[in-house]
Order: sequence, then C-alpha cells, then structure tokens
Amino acid sequence: MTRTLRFREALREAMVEEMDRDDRVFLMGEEVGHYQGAYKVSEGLLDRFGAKRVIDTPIAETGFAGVGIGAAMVGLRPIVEFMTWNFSAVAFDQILNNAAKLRQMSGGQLECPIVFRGPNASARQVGSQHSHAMEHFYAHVPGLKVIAPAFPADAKGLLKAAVRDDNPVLVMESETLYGVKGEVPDGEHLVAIGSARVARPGTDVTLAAYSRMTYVALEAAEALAKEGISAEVIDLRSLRPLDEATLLVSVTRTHRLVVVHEGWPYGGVGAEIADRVQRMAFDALDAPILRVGTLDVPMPYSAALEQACIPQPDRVADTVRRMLARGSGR
Amino acid sequence: MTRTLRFREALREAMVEEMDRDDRVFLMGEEVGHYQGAYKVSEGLLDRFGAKRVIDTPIAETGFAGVGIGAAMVGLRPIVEFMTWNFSAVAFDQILNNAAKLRQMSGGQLECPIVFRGPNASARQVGSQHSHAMEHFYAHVPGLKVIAPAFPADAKGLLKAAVRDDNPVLVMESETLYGVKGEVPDGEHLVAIGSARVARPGTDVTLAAYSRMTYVALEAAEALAKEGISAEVIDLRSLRPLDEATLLVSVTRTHRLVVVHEGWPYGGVGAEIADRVQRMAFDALDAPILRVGTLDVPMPYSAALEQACIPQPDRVADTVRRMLARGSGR
Amino acid sequence: MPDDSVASPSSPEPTKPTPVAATPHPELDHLAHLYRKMALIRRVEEESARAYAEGKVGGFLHLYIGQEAVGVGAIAALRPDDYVITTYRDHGIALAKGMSARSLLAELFGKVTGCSKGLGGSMHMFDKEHHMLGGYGIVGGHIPLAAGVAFASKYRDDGRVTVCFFGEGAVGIGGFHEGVGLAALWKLPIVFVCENNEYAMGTPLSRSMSLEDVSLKALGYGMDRDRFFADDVLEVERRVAEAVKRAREQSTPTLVEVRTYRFRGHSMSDPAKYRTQAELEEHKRRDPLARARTALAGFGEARLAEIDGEVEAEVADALRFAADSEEPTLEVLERTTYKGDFAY
Amino acid sequence: MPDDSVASPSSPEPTKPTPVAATPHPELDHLAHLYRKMALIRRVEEESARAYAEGKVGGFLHLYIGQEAVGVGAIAALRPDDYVITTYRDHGIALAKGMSARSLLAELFGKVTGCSKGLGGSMHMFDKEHHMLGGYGIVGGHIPLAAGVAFASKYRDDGRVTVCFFGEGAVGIGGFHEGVGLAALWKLPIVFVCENNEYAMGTPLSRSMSLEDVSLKALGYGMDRDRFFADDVLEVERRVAEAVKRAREQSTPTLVEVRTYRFRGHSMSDPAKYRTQAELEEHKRRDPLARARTALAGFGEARLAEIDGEVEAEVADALRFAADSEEPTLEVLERTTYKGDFAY
Ligand SMILES: Cc1ncc(C[n+]2csc(CCOP(=O)(O)OP(=O)(O)O)c2C)c(N)n1
Ligand SMILES: Cc1ncc(C[n+]2csc(CCOP(=O)(O)OP(=O)(O)O)c2C)c(N)n1
Ligand SMILES: [Mg+2]
Ligand SMILES: [Mg+2]
Repeated sequence: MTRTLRFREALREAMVEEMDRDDRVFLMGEEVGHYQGAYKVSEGLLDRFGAKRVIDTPIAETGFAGVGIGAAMVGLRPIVEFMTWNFSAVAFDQILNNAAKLRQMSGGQLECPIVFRGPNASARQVGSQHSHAMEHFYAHVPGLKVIAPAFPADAKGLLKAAVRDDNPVLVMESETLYGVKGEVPDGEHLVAIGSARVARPGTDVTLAAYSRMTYVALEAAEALAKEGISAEVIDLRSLRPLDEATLLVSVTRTHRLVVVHEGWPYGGVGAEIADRVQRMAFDALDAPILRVGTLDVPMPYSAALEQACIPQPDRVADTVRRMLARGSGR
Repeated sequence: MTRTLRFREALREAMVEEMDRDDRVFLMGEEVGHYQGAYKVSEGLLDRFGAKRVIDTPIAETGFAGVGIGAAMVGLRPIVEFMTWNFSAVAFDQILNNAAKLRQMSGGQLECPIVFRGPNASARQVGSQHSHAMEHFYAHVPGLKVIAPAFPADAKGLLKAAVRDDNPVLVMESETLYGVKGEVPDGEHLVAIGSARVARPGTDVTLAAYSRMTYVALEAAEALAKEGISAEVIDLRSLRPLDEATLLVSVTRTHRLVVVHEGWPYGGVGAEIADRVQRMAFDALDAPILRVGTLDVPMPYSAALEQACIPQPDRVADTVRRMLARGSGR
Repeated sequence: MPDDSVASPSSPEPTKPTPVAATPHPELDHLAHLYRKMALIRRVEEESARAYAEGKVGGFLHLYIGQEAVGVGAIAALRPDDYVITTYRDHGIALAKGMSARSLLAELFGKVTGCSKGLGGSMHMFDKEHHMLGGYGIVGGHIPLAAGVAFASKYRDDGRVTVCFFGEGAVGIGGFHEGVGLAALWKLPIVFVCENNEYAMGTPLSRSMSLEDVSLKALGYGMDRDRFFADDVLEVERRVAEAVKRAREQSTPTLVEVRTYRFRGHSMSDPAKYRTQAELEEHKRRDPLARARTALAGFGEARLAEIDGEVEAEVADALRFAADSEEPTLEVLERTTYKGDFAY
Repeated sequence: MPDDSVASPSSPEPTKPTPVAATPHPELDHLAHLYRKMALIRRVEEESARAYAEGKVGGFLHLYIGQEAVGVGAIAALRPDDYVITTYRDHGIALAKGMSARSLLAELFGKVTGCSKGLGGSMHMFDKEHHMLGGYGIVGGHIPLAAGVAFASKYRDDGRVTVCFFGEGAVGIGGFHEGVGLAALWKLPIVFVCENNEYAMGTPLSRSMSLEDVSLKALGYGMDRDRFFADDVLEVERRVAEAVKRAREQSTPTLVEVRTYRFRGHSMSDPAKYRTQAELEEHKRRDPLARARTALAGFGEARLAEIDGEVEAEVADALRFAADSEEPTLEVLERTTYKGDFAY
C-alpha cells in the first residue's frame, strides 16, 4: 500500500519516524521550530517533540553546524537543517575539516553520525547568492556522503537511511520540489544510499540526472519519444557514493550518455560522471559524453535569464539530437 | 638575460615591482610583515613599503578576505595572503559570494581587482586539515580566475599579471616549491593568464599537470623515455581559464592523455579536463583519459602513507604503461 | 492600510500642485526634506508589494516599511561621497542614498534599466554613482566588506565615512565579529548601524542572543556605542551624526543600535504569525513617517500635500518606466561575470 | 637547557628508586601529583623536540613547554569523565587528561600504535577512552565542536563538563564568536580556557586585538569571566574549579583567560625573533614547573628525585615503544575514512 505525499511531507515523516525510534536524534536549525520551518518541512515537529529536540538557532551556521558535529562525536545523531545550502558556505570549514575528517584524524576512534539537509540549487529568481548547487563542492570530499532525491518516496527512504548512517550525510533537497506529490510506501521505508534507479527505460541514449533535473530529463525523454528516440533516464539519487554499475549497464546498452545537472560546468558531479564513464566504458561509447548544466555565470535575477541559465527539457532534447546526429561537441 | 631565483624570490619580486608601480597595491595577511612571512615570501616588504602597505592581520580570514574585497570594490588592488589555502575554507563565503559575484550582482558597476595567494596542497606530514588542494573548489566558480605556476619565471610573470587583472585571481603556490630555483628573465616579465606551456615535447602520450605535479610528470617522462616511450608534458599554469587549445593540439598528436594533479579524484580540475578532452577530441583518443591524483582519503600524517597518497613519478609512469598496453582503466 | 494612510492619500492628486510660498523655517524645511524621502520609500515599498502580488516582481522581497527613519536619518548625517552598504532589506537605504525610484523599480521588475541591469533584483541594489555599495544576501557577509571600504578611505585618506547597516540577527555570526573586530583594531572610519527590528524572520532577539542589548557587544571590542529608538528621524540623524563625526575626525568606529520595527512580514511569504496584532498596532502608533508629518504641522498642509503629490507622481512615473523598460538579454551575462575575456 | 634543568636531571637515574616513606601531607601529595604530570609533559616535549631534530617526527610540532600549569591545573579541576578539547598545541593537554606517553610519542613517530594510528600526528591527539576529544588544526574551528559536546551533556543530562582550550589568537575569529555565543545563549556546561601566551606565532596580542584583556570578551555575551596568571598550578586548579562548579551545578559557561608563556617558538621552524632574550628569561624565572618543585621542598628531595626518576623511566619506555612500533599500512585509510562501505 502507498499514500500520496508531498516531498516536504515525506521528509517530515522520515524525521518523525526516526525521532520516535531513537531519542538521540534531534533537529536543529534556523526557524525549524516556532516558525515551523522556513519551507514548512519541519511543521509540527516542535509541538510533537518539544524544544529540547527541535532547536531554533540564531544565524550562526559555523556555530550550529559545529555544535551538531560536536554532539555527534559524543554519540548523539543530529539532523542539522540549513535554511538553504547556500548558507553552508559560511560553515564550509566545519563540514570540510571537522565532519569529514574526525574519523580519520582520530584513527577511527570517533564517529560523526550527522545529517545536514536543506534546499539546494535554484529556487525562483532569488539571485546569485541564493542559487548555488552546493553538491559540486561537497561530493569532492572523502568522508562525506551526498544524496539528492527527486521523488517523495526516495526523499523519505534516503533521509531515514541517512539518519541511521554512521557517517556525515548531506541531503540536497529543492525548494522547487517541496510541493511535488508522489506515492510513498506505507510502513517502514528505507532506501539504500548509493543506488541509482532507472526512472524510464530506453535504448538510444542514457540521460543521467538527480533532484529536480530528473523531471527535466523525463520531460526531454517524453519529447524525444514522440520523435522515435528512446531515452533511458537514470535518477542517480545518490551522488557520493555514485552507482557506477547502473550507469555502466545502461551506457553499455545505449552507447550514449548525457548528464543533466544544475550547477556550473567546471568540475563537479557532471565532470566526474563523464570522467568515470569514458574511462570505464570507453569502447562502448559511440559519441562523446555531453553535459547539460547551468550556464557558467552567477545566477541572474531576471526571470527570463534565470530560465535560460538553468537546464530545460528543450536544451536536453537538443543535446540528444545533436549527439545522435553524431555531434561530438565540436 | 636571466637570473636564477628561488620560487619565493620570484613571487617577492613580482609583489615589489607591482607595489612600486602602483600605490593602490598592498599586501595583507597573517605574519606577512613583522614576521617576514610564514614562509618568507614577503621577507623585507614591511621595511620597504611600511606598515601602511604591508599589513599584519589577526587570525580572521573571513574578516581580512572581506576587507580586501571591500577595498578592491572601491578601487584599491589588494594582495591577500592566506598563510595556507587551507585556511581559506573559513573565508569560503567571502570568495564565493562576494569576490566572484560583485561584478554581476551590481550589473557590472563594481569591479573586484584582488589577488588571493598562498601555498596550496600537501606540504610534508602536516595532516588532513592542512593538506587540501583547494583549487578544485575554486576553479568551479565563475567570476574567479585560478592559476598554479610550477616554475619561478611563471610564478613572477603570472603573479604580476594577476595583480593587473581587474578580476579576482587566486594564486595557488606550494610550500614544497618555495625553495626551488629557476631562471627568471630580467626586466619586466609578464605571463598571460590562460596559457599553458609545453614543458617537454613528446609523441606517444600527453601528461597534463600544474604546480608541483609538473615536476612529477617531468620525472615520469624522463623514466619513460628510457623505455623508449615519448611523453609530452604540458604545464597548465592556469586552471581557470584553461588553455584548451594547447591540450587539444597535443592530444590530437599523441592520442592519449593522463592528467596529473594533487587533490581528490571526485570532480575537480582533473575531471573537468577529462570531460573537455573526451568531448572535443573524442575521435583522436586511442585510449580513455586517465588521472593520477591524490588517493580519495583525508591526508594521513604518516610519512609513508602520505607519500603513498600523493601522486609519484612511478604511479604516473605505471599509468602510462597501462594505457599504452591499451589499458582502458578496467 | 491604516498605517500608511497618512503618507499615501487615497487620491494621488494634485499631480500638478499650485506653488506655495516658503516659510523661513530651516528646521522644518529640513524635516520636510527627510519626510519626503521617507514618504517616497513608504510608497515605493507599497507599490513593490502590489507589483509582487501581481507577479511583476519575483524572488524574495523584504520591505522597509516602518524602518524608514533609520536609513533616512542615518544617511542624512552623511556627505554625498560617503559610503553606504547594507543587507537584502535595501530598498529604503538605496533610495535614501540617492538612487532613483526608476532605477530601483526597474531592477525589481527585472529590467535592463534597473540599477543592476535586472541581474541583482530586490536584494542587490547597487548605485556606484551615489556610493551605495549594495545590498547583500548572506547575513553578516557584507560587514567585512564595509570594513574594507573604510580601510580604503583610511588608506587613501579621502576623509570619507562608511555606514554599514545590518539587522540584529546578524550579530551572532562570525562575519559581524571579524568585520567589527578589524574595524576596532585598525581604527577605521566607519559606523555600524544595527537595525534592531526585534525579529530575525520569526526569531525574537531573546531566542538568538544571551543579551538583549545589542550595543553591549561593543564592550568586547573597546568600541564606542549608542542605542536609541527610531521614532524621530531627526533624533536618528543627530545620534548617528555623533558617530559619523568620531569616524571622520578621529577615525574610530562606533556600534549604533537603532531600535525599530518592520510593519510587514520578513518577506512577502511571511504571514508573521509569531507576533500579535496588538504588538503590531502598538508599533504602528509610533510610525516615524506619521510622526514626522505631525511634527510638520507648522509647515503647512498645502505644502505637505504638495510633497505627497510629488512623491505620488515620482512613484507613478517610476512604475511606468519600469513597466515599459526592456528585459536584459543573454549577452549581458558574460561581460558582467568577468571584466575582459571570459575565463573558462 | 637552563629552564628545564630542574625537571630533567642530566642523568636519568635512579631508574629503580629506593621506596621512601610517605609524609601525612595531603596538599603536598596533591601538588606532587600535579608536579609529576607537569614534569612528564616537560620531558615528553623535550624528547619530542629532540626526535624532531633527528627526523623521527615530521610535520608541525608545537610544544607546550612553559604552559604546563594551564593544562594540568585546569584538568585537575575535572572529573575523569569530563570532556576536554583543544588546538594543535595539544600534547600537554592530552597527557594531563590521561593519555599515555607511549600512545602520544608513538603518534608523533607516525606509528600505528599511536593514539590516532599515526594518521593524526602532533596536531591531532585523540583519546576517546580518556574523553580527550582531540587537538585541531584550524584556529577556532574546534570551539563550536566544544559547545556541541557540552550541548550533548545537557541534552543527556549526564552531569559532565566540557573544557575547551584555545590560544588568545583564536579570539578574533568567527568560530570563537559563534561557539561562545551559542554556549552563552543555551547556557551550556562548558568552560572556555583561553591560554594567553602573549603571541600568536609572531603576533603579540596588541597587534591582533583592540583590547588586551581577552576576558572582557565575555561582557558581550553576558557570560562569567576570570583572568589570572598560570605561575602556580594550584591557583589554576582553584580558579578553573570555580568555573567548572558553575558549569556543573548551574549549567552556565565561563570564559577564563589564563596568562602564560611558551618557552619555545611557535613551532619547530620558528626562531622567535619577535621577542627579546630578556623577555624570555624573565618568563623562565616564573617557570611553573620549577615553582611547583620549590613549593614541594617539604615533600622531601628523595621523593622528588623518585618522581623525576619515574618520569624519566616512563619517557624512556615510551620512546622505546614508539621507536619499536610498526608503521600503519595503506589498508587502514579506507576504513578510517568511512564507517562501513567506502563511499566513492
Ligand atoms: C548566513 C545566512 N544564514 C541564513 C540566511 C537566511 N536569512 C535571510 S534574512 C534572515 C533573518 C535576518 O534577520 P535580521 O538580521 O534581524 O534582519 P532583518 O531581516 O530583520 O532586517 C535569515 C535567517 C541568510 N541570508 N544568510
Ligand atoms: C583559520 C586559521 N588561520 C591560520 C592558521 C595558522 N596558524 C596556526 S597556529 C597560529 C597562531 C595561533 O596562535 P594562538 O591562538 O595564540 O595559539 P598558540 O599557538 O599561541 O598556542 C596560526 C596563525 C590556522 N591554523 N587556522
Ligand atoms: Mg531583524
Ligand atoms: Mg598564543
């Protein structure tokens, strides 16, 4: 049996279930309590769990990210919400130098079972300082895990798995997905971190995406289908670890790969996927791997320009057409 | 005519010449003045230019990086030294959200002519918190330029060009290179940002490297030459912008590319190069592009383990041999 | 809305007012001048809210309604060439520093005629000509920049003062500590104006700070401090002027806590459930704009109506201008990202 | 070196001392106990320096010589299950909290028998069993962690107190402000001990802070504070104990500034040209270790010699142990990076 839930409700259920199950789990962040969450993800949690376990913080990301890490290293299991991932930039050192390093610096004595979560990448016209796709910075760092679900069921299952993970897990959500509905299995629902999912089977080209871009890839696949082009869409779900097997199996069949992601082109998750696949499936590729990402500029406020910067189904479909016409990107 | 200078002396000359030329240029950072620089790069500058233009700061990277950016946006041309780039992690937001965004957020009204410089990547046994290759985070960001010279002449010429650039330029130096000697042209010596250099010509494989890894690549090429394998070594010098032309010309001749860099494998500069070259020279490649980077773990203190983590000439040479034996990395 | 009725007569007439003889009252003239600025801000904000509701403005919109006396009073204490920098709640500050309503509303409408070519939006109002160095979106992130601007003035000895505005919610973050700390250490010509409007989104100061007196933070830096309410714009000007004088003449920084209140939610999406209607009404009774208008009784109703009319005309014109302007095109992006060649 | 001669007799005998009868002097016994810890730290540091010179230790090495009374005195005020966390200058703190000289020196030698398996080195001494939560390399970065540890104690109501050590150079950075600010806001059971040794590398406090009294920072957080010299280890214990009592009984934080001095350079590469020989000598005359030994006159020279002998034996044994231990192997890296499967 399943129920239809919004993305934010699925995340909330995951937190409620894990907090019910384990009283070492608590939620901390700006406006998560009395305000019921800047994006209402934590609505009702303060009433349900009280101020001891649902903690409103001042605007001090370095401070409360560090508090979470410190609490985790002595055995609590914090969920730290960044109002948006953009603001994690002021806490970057805490995540890079403490969360990711504690276990190894201590020779394995200490653990850091913490979850950092919040909306990531573009919202709508919030400008250059509020539109970062931060996963490209964090997926680079050993010691961290990074997940980016697209559907409510995965949001719930992956967040629950993240809370139970003994390593720091960063959950990349999307303000533009919080209202999206989807079927969520009843009862205990866990999704293993590190497994991608074929969201739409196809034979001519593989589209790899995650978070909101999975919907963009699916739309492009729909459009291409009308032209008789069969695109397989892989929803990565997890960025670090990356599910190489699922990618390789698909590319070995389709011989073509287009990676769709928000965020700038230089480096990052998209480049990593291109690098791995050309390395591991070199002979299987009939065309160079292409990427559809955010244009290489700070995000503009103008609605028209913002939409032009963010990957759209058309841009994805055009890229596939170019590729099938043996476009090598030159 | 040239003179033999150490890397740190070449950097110092660049700063002295630019500060003599333009009194809007000043140097700011921890221990740059009275202490003569943590690594003696700024030795003598306080005596020469006085405390007004050679400014010792407290330990407050967010503060003094921001002060530099603020001063730059009203017309000064700061050189901000990070004692090491690791410490820029606490100033990450200033670089990402202010330095890189100012021009665009203001619709082009403001400029940010600032240089951030300091030693980057591994030193010797300084452990996981002090061994980051930070270029992989910064090269991702539009609005920034990132350079990483390997030789004293380039260190001088590129730093001078960076000081004259009207955009934020990040200079990645290396503690392990400061004592290295090299020939530096007399008189005004500028090197354009964005141009790579063929450090050693070759025909069988291209090795792309930068900063200290250029020496590692050259050593590997030397070893391979003894086996009759001719490796061309490209010293990238500049990471953003990246000199695609020089890379493509080389790979089109050698049909093989190995990227050598410090820093973790996931994403970053190495993945970006692999992505671009497979896209732009797909048909020219006889083998998948391979990368030799730092192992995917926090840097250990143990001398033996640290050396095992950092790319060594042997590892580079082995990778080339594997590739020539048509190793596809599988 | 009742709180604005004074400043915004339901009918925008007279658009063409009959000239009225001037009184020999310099103080009143000055107050009238400040009143006009506050009224302009109030009306621009009301129209921004309306335009937002109509979908003409996107993203976040943080209104300055209720806080007008802070920006107008503080900036009245400055020279035109002094610098100002603030947060995303920047419309009032930008207008007070001299930005035109046209350029501000065009920016909100995402038009290329906007101050930032439509690339910045509500949170990023920049006006280099008027030394308005922008609105910034990362809480506390602009405070070190402000110290840097003041550093440059000291370096060049140009006699300018920098005023840095921020909310009381910024006082707990590292950027505040480091920016203020360096300004105190290096004796920079700057005034830090904390606009304490009692809330950071839905968080009252009592839940974000161990002390409720923000100005006490100055003790930890051995810095001068001041603390007062912003009911009277002239009082704000007087008090800030003292700090500006210290900055200009002795090159020492001051932390000024100005107690104010925002009549609207944090942003358009905030219903402000965290405060009572009674609390809001009480503050609206202290509306600095209404207070200024009352204080201007002796100035003459006719001339006040004239000012209100001018403001209405200016806002109407700016709205037309914004609506009729062109949107920016893609080619603007690369050259606003880098000066010179693009770097990729 | 003259400053250490008292604590380190040129000859390591007697390795097997003849037992001596105990005096009925609890205070003296306690001081002797603290003296022993300080002497052990002093000797371990001297040997670390020697080993570094011989190339057996790599990376950065920050010695605690001169500051022993701070760590030993402060930790003497704690229960064994209380938490301690500090900076890269962590050898003395680790030993004071109960880490063995074996595990510390083996870590310095980069051996797998070291507290952190040879992966952390000098700056990262961790000992979970003794609740020594580590040494950290990013200035100020561990202060929020310390607040988090204290937060956990309050969350679990486990009655433990956390002591967070840091240098005076950390007071200007954001991590200090945010960590201390949250501890004050949430009334966490923690004591912040600022080891003011007058220099941050080559920078004297006068060039890094607008105020020279670090403890005044507490005023900005409405927090209790204290400030004193570390010449007498018993005084350090007494004063820190007051703060620990407040933390344990009322769950309130305190900022304690302990004034001390490092006899060596910042790290092995620092010739310390920024201070005069005279200044150094003056401080060495106030050596807390020598002072404690003098105060122990009534304890009996024989028993003191016995203690010194034990210390020598312990250090000699630890050096042997470190030298003879194995180096870590590559396979240790993956499992210390992630618990469970590696994530790439
Ligand atoms: C570093 C950071 N964290 C969180 C946010 C989200 N945020 C935007 S405004 C705001 C509240 C700020 O309140 P205050 O400083 O009092 O200014 P006010 O809005 O009242 O003018 C928050 C939490 C942000 N912009 N930056
Ligand atoms: C954020 C950061 N910036 C710079 C450094 C380099 N650094 C290491 S120790 C040190 C001086 C610290 O002095 P203090 O806090 O007084 O501690 P002490 O060394 O005197 O014990 C500096 C600048 C660092 N480790 N972290
Ligand atoms: Mg506020
Ligand atoms: Mg110190």
